[in-house]
Formats: sequence, structure tokens, C-alpha cells
Amino acid sequence: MDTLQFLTWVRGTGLNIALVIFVLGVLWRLAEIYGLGRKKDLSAPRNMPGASGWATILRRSLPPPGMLPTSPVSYIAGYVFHVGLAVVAFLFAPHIALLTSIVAAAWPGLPSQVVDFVTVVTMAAMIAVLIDRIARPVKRFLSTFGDWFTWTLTFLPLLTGWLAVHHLLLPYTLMLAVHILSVELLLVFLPFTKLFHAFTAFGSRWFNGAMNGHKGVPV
Amino acid sequence: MSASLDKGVRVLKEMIDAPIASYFSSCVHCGICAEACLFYTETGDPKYTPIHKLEPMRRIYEQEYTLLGRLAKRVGLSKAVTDAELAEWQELVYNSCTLCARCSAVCPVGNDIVYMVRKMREGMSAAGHSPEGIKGAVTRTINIGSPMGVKLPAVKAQMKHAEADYGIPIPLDQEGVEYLVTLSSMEIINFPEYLGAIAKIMRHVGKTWTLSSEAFEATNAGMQIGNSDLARVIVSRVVAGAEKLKVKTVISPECGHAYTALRWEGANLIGRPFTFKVQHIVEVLEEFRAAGLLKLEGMATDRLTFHDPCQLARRGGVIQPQRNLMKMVAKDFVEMPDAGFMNWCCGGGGGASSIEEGEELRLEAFKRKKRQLEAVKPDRLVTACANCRIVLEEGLEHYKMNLPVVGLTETIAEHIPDA
Amino acid sequence: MRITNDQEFKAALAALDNCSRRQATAYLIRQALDLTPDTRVRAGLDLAVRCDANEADLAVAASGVNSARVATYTQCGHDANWTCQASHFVARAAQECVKPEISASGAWEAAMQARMARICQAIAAGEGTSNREAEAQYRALEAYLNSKEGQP
Amino acid sequence: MKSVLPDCPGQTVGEALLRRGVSRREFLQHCGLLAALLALPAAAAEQLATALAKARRPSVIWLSFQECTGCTESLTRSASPTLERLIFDLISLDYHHTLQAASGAAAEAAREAAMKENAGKYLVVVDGSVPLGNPGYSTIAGVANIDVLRETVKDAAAVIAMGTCAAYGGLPAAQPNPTGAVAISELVKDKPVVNIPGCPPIATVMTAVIAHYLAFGALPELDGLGRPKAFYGETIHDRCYRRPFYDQGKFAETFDDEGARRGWCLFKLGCKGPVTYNACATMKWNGGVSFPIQSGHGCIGCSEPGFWDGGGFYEALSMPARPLQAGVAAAAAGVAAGVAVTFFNRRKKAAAKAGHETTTLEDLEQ
Repeated sequence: MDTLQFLTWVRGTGLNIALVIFVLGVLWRLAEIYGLGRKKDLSAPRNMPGASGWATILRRSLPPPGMLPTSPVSYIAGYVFHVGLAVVAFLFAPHIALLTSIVAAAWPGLPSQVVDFVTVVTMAAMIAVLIDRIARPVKRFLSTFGDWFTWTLTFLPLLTGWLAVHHLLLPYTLMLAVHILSVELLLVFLPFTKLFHAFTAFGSRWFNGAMNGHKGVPV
Repeated sequence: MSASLDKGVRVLKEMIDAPIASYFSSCVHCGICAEACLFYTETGDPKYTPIHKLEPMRRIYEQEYTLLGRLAKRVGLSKAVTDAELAEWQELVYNSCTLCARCSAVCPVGNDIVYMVRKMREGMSAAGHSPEGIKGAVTRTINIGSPMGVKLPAVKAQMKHAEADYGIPIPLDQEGVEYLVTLSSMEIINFPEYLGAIAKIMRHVGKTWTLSSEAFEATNAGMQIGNSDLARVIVSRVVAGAEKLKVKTVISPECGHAYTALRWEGANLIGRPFTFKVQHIVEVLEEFRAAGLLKLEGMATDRLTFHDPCQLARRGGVIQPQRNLMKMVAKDFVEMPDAGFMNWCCGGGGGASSIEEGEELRLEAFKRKKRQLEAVKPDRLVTACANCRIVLEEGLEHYKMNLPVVGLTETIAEHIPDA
Repeated sequence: MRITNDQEFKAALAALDNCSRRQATAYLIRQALDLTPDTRVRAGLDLAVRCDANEADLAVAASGVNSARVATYTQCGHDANWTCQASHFVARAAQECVKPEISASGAWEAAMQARMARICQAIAAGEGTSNREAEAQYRALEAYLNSKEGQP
Repeated sequence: MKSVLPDCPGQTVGEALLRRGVSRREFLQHCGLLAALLALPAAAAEQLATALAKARRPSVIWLSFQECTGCTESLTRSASPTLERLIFDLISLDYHHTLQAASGAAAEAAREAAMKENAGKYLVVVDGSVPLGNPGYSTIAGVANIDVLRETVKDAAAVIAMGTCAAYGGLPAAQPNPTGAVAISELVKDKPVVNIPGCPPIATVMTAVIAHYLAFGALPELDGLGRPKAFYGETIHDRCYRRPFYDQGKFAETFDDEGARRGWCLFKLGCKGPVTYNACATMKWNGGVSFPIQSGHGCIGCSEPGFWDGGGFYEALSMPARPLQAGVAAAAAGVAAGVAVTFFNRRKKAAAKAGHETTTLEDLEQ
């Protein structure tokens, strides 16, 4: 298999396989989780402005009072790499072109140089959280194979994409194929690892917000 | 698998619902919950990381309710939960967790960790892995009616004493009054002045009220140990008493978990909504204040601060009322750092204070409260939970800090002019 | 002088100066000393009856009495031992006596805590709720006042 | 450098050029250009000129197999007498069944004669792929391509695979490859093979390779795919004059929109420039007039292996082949599986609940 065939495979069959597993996996996992249901709360609710599931979905995007200094790396590098991932994934022109073909909607992208800069910053932030995971006793204590594995899964698309754009290490065609393959691996594993928080974090925040909101506590 | 373990696992399977599944699926092992937990921040031991306290429950969730978990269990990659493991976790689930919910308030993905610990305790207690101290409290509550073995004659003696002290009659078993006042054993035993303060306040605002000979005890050790079957038996007594006397409102005493047990868990335990309202005494006082019924005299000139009981504030939604009340009686009211919603636990909530073997850890955790107090240097510390009060006093005594601790209700009562 | 009820009792306490009130209250609390084995409480009361007690001595005594008080709390969820609880209330009563200033309401408070201690004893013994301590306190206060009158 | 120059009698390149009226000055200029194209240092131009002038015209045998003659067209259709034209004229093209005057037995006799006279010294240029499926798919004078190739290459000095078909199999080898077409490099293992892919290839590349060979007696440096690095070292995208628009995120969305008129990047219209290694963007076509992207059409990647099967010409490189169909099917299956798993999990939970034994005080003590 030469590199163009490899690229063709990852763009065609490979992507199809990855998308099928991703879509199937996401729906399966969502059903597995939310299908369990919960009991109705029979206690009399206390209404309080800002105490609801929806409010918590938004509010939890910011560190609660006093928490930022306790885990600065988790928070700051966490923000940087999450925002960075979103920018790189959704505002890079070739990615938009790809998504447009799937969701039939288009939006303006950012100049390549900006995306390039964001990619570097994002990778730096991811390395920072990795070092933090190794250096911080709690994080190291909690870490399992899954944590290292998912970090790698997330980092590879950034690294390979950046190397491909800069024509480093491997010929562009091969690197582009490796890049797409790394994204496919990410898609395949996302529903079955902690990366699934990309979906469930919103549900979790909603439950937390709704259940405490019932008590009039804006969590 | 022993019968008790089997039972515990089955209870956990029953407990796992969509929120718990969502929470376990969302955790990214960021460790931020540890930073919110005083047992971690004061000891630096990572095993006290809140989400780690749920590890056995997480495995049962994965093994029973997820595709990959079932596969992993089948091929032996995921080990079944054992009795020895639950025994090891007992310390984490009870001694080092006061159900304070700070972790639930900070988790970036929104996990309500304390909700899970509460459910985890259901399985732990069913499997026979709960601390002797809380077991004793539950046994006494079921058999005697109070976690501390208080019987009606003792209550009557205290009533008589308070009547003598304040010169106000204390009604018992009066039907059709507005308020049914409940007590915690702590108040009957250690703080009888609470009862006198209530009598004084009720006379001042002109409200009708009563104690009940059947439902004087508001606490619920069944909820602390985390067993709904037993908690249901206990809460049913209050429900029966309140419905028998046809009161409009049941007042939960200055006790944190009693409020959670009555206000939030009660209706769910008995499986139907209450026919009466449940309010914490602080909420009732706030209503009196807002209605202009509290005409207080004099202001304390010493520096006062308020310790928020977790179950009242973060878990109960009562945060502003106590501040409004404090400002009525204190010229110099200062807030500790993180006060209110993010307040730090005294270290003895959720049944932890009745676990003898947990005392050393509790005192270690108290360092957080000590720092908070040192930051504002108050002359007196006010709170609204008898358990907080004693845990605070013990901590202050241990660290040789000379700081009186008083209850909010009696502080308000002190400023009510003599009739 | 004869004291027959709490009103008269309160009035008599209020009429005293600070030192006398401390002395009188300490005598009252001593009526309940049989309920505590704690030497810190006893020592505190011994100091309180002396009019020459200085603030430093009082502070040391107060610290000891406070430790005795906190140590005898019945912790949440623990089985109540009413006999121990009686000693808690004696310590609590004694605490008022070792404060630098003892107000009339503080003295009343101390007396009530001592009565509470006696109630605890009654509960522990499974007796009724009749309170013998009030009468004992009236007599003790009368005796104190009479002894003071005898002095120049 | 070991000389493999053909030591045959006849004109040198220099003599032939002089006879055709090319001045030494012009010749030197051409050599300078060639040196630049071959990415040689400036001093090499003089060396190249000297060596080239002395070189004898080599015998070249051109074999055409499964091809369309487009490669030959590319070489011969130069609008003006360009350098490649001059050089091309100055080899001794002894066999080329499209261009030669002779036909039939005479033509084949010419090939045999050239091979015999220049054994070990002649060059073989091949355009088109060789069918391995059935020898009868493509024959010359009744002889299967594979046999002609084997016979001709036996005594050759080197082989140049002209065009994508010869280099990689090209269009005949596109799926499902009915003739079993293969590239020349898969059949010739004992002689140096230079691939000059492109559909068609740039003529100058071939002349430059021959010039290099004549001047230095060796083939130029090749990459992993057997292509001269000097021409195939960078992608079209790297050298494209529209690259700044790509970097700014300015793309033509259709062939007649404002972006297309302004000459923005054609990436979204399927340009394969980013994965195509060729010199079109720098050397251009028709005497440097233009190249596909300049004329408004994206690169189709014709010089890459398997380009025909590399996805639609008008699908952007980042585009998946057919994601929607699969996605919809997966979504449907996911919903069905979700309903099933929900039912299963709920039943399991209900069973645990039904099996609930009310906890008594004794249970706490287990």
C-alpha cells in the first residue's frame, strides 16, 4: 500500500468505520447511561433564581470561588487545551470543509497562522497537564492506564496535524494520512473512555444542578 | 460471596441510576474534588480524594451496566468487589466523609459526588460495613427513639427546667397549632437552653406551637449510616406525630442532618409528599424577621462570625437568612473566608462525629476551620447546628483556642426584651 | 432574709457587687459539687470564692474549667450517660464563676446550669423531674447573705 | 564519476548543436538553466556545458505499451524551439513507433540494429504500463509487451519510465485493473529505472535527466519512488502562487464565485496540490505559460501513485469519501441498540429492587 492509497483508505473506508463505531458507540453509551432513569423527587421544591440544571451547565464552566489557586494547572491549562482543541478542530479551514460535507453547514475559519499558533499553545497546555498528572500526588494516585491512553489519543491528532502542515518528520501525504488515522482512533475510543465526558459532562452538570436546584442551591 | 456482600452489591445495583452512571462516565480524574475536601487538604493523603471513595461502586456500575464493563468482567480484566475491599473502604466512606458536598460544588464536569457517597452508604450498611458508632446510634434510635438514648421523661424534665428558667409554659401534644417544634438529642442533652429560647421567641412573635411526645426527636441516624429502610422507620415517627397534631409546619432544630432528613429525604423515604411544611428554625426566624415580628433590643458589640452548617447552607439552600439574623444582633459581624455556599465543614458532620476511631482524623481536619477562624479573629462563633457546635468546641479546645461557641437561636432569644 | 422563689433569688443576686456575686454564685454551685469528680472544677470554685482572686489566676482557672466542660459533652450519636452529663453542667455553671465579670444574668445562668446538673442526676436515677436543687440554692444564698450581714 | 557514455561513432551533442545554428552563448544559457533545474551549484553550469558538448548523441529506444501517446505529445508539442526540443532532436531516436518513418518489419529491424550496435549503452524510454493479465491485451508486431520490454532492456544502460502509466501503472492499472497492468519498475529490476510520473509528465524533466546522464555519466539523485528529487522534492501546494490564500483561509467555494474570480485557493474544490509532488507550479507548461491551478482548476494529483483511485477530483482532500450513508446507518443501529440496552439495564435494576430485603438492625452487624 503506497501512501496515497493509505491516505485514500483512511479518508474512505477507515473514516467510515471510525464514524460508524463513534455514532453507534455514542448512542449506545447515552442509552446505557441515561436509560437507567431516576426517581422523582417528592420533597417540596424551593425555588431560587439561578438554581437549575441549565444554570449549572453554564456555571460549572468557571471555577467555583476560591478553587482556581488550588489547581492552577488543571484550570488554566485545562481551559487552554479545551478551547484550543475546539478552535483547531472547528475553525481550521480544511476541517470546516470536511465538517461542511457532513453537516451541510459552513462557517468562517481562522487564518492558518492563527490556527498554527493555537495548535502549538494547545500542545504546550496538554504537556503541562500531563506533567501535572505525573507531579501531583492526587492526580498520579487517581491515574489509570485510561488516563495516559486518552491523553495520547487526544495529543496525537494535534501533533500529527501540526507536523503535516509543517512538512516535518514524514512526507506530507503520509503524515496527513497518519493525522486522519489518529483522529479516527480518537473517534473510535471516545465513547468508551473518559473522553466520553465530552457528552456526559453536560448531563452530569444538569443532574447536579437540577437536584440541588430543587433544594434552592445554585451549585 | 458472603450473603451480606451479595446483599450489599444488590443494593448498590438498585441504587445506581442515570445521574450516577452519568457521573462515573464523566470523571476525568482531574483531582479537583480533593482540593475541596478538608480530609485531603489537611492530611495531604490522596486516598481521601472524594471520587476515590466511590471506587467499589464505580466498578459495580461498570460491571453491571456497561457493555465494556461486562466484557471486562467476563474475561477477568475487572475484578469483582470483595468483602475485604468494602471493609477497607469503610474508613473512606464514613470516617473521612462528612457529606459536606464541597466536592459536589467544585467538580468541573458537574459530578454530585456526595449524592453518590450517600448511595454508596446504602450498599455499605447493607453489607455490614458501617462504623460501630453510627450503628449504635441507629440501634438506639430504632429501639429507644433517640440516637443518644433520650426518653420522654428526660424531655419532660428539660421542659420543666426551661419553664422554670424562662417562666414560660412549654406546650406538649397540642393539636392544631401552627408549629411542631422538634429537637435533636444533642439539644435535649447538651443544650437545653434551645428549648427555652424557642419558648421565648414564640411568645414574642405570638405564634402557637407544641412539642410532641411521639415526635420530639428530629435526627435520623438511619440516614447517616445510609440505610433508607431504617431511615424510613425513623422519619415516619415525625410524619405521624405532625399529622396527628395537624400542624402546619414542622420546625427542624439546630441540627444539620435532621434538616436534610426531614426537608429533603423525608417525603422520598415515605414515598409520598408531606402534608405539612418543613422549615429549619433559621428559616422560621427569618420569616419572623421579614414579617417584622422580631423586635430585638441591644446589639452585641463583640466581634461575631457565623459557621454555616453544610446541611443547612450548601446542601439545604439556607444561606442568606442566617446572615440577615446575625446583622440584627451583631454590630461587628465578620465573615470567614469561603463562608456561605463554599464554607468548610467542622469535620464532624454526616455521622462522622459519632465514630470514635475517627477522632484523630477529625482533629487533623479541624485545622482548616482553625485557619478560617484565625483569618478573622472573632470573639464569639455562632452556628446553627448542635453537632457543629460540639465538634467546633472540641477542636478549639484541642488547639487551645479560647473562643466561645453559641447557637443562633439562643443568641436571637437573648435580644428579645423580657415580657 | 428569706428567699422563696426565683424572682426573689434573682433580685438578691442582682443586688450584690461583682466580688460578692462571684462568691455567692460559687457557694451556690458548690451545692452541686457532689455531681462532678473533676478537680479542675473544684479548683475553679475554690478560687472564685476568694475576693482577692486576680485576673491571671481566674484566666488559668477558666481554662481548666472550660476543658472540663468540653470533655464532658455527650457527642452526637453517642449513648447519653446522664451522670457524666451532670458533671458537664456543673462545669458549665462553674465557668460563669471564673469569668472576670459576673453579671446578674450570668449568676442566674450558673444557678440554672447547676439545677440542670441535678436534673441529669435525677434522669440517670430514673426519678421524677422534681427539682430539689432550687430549694437548696435558696437556702445557700440565704446563708451567704446572712453571713455577710454579720460582718461589719 | 564513472563514465557510462556511449562510445559510439557519430556526432557529439556540441557538434550537432553548432550544425543546427545554436550559438555557444545560447548553449551556455541553456546549460545554466538546466543546472538550475537540476538543483546543481552555479559552477556546475560550465561543467555541464563542457561535458555535454563533448558527449556523444546516445541511442534511444522508445517503447510504447498501454498508453495514450499523451507523453509523446507532451514532448513534441512544444510551441517554440525550446531546450528540450533541441536536446530531443539531438539524441539518436532509433525507435519510436509513433514518430519514426519506418514501419512494419523495417521498424523492428531498426530497433534490433540499434540494440546490437549500442549494446550496453543505449537508453530505453518507456511510456505506458505492461499488462500481465493476458499477453494478448497489448502487442507490438505480434509480440507481447512484456517480451518486447525484456528483450529491449536486456542490454540497455538505463530505463526511463515516462509518465504515470509507466511509472506507477496509471490509468490502465486503476481499479479494477482489468489487464493486470503494472509499472515498469516492477518488471525491470537489474537496470536503473528513473520514474518521471505525470499525466503527462513535464518534458523538460526528461531532457534534464538525459542531459545529466550525458554530462555526468550517472542518473540524478532519486527519491523513494524513483523520481528525480530535483523535480519531485516539493508539493505543488508548497510552491503554488495561491498558497497565501490557503494560509489566510480564503477559498473558492465554486468555480464561478467571487473567490474563484479573485484567484483564491482551490483546496475546497478538490485541489490535490498538498499531496502531489511535482514541479508544475514552478516550471509550468507550454513554455512557462501556465499550469492547471493558474488556469483555475485544482491539481488532480496525476503524478502520484494511484491518483485515479484517490477519491473524486472535486472532493476536498480533507473530505471523507462517503461518511453520511455510514453515519445514518450507524445512528439507526445505535438507536435500536440503545433501546435494547435500556430495556436490559432497567430490567436488571428492577430485579435488584424486587430482590430487596428490608434492612433490619441485625443486618448492620453482619
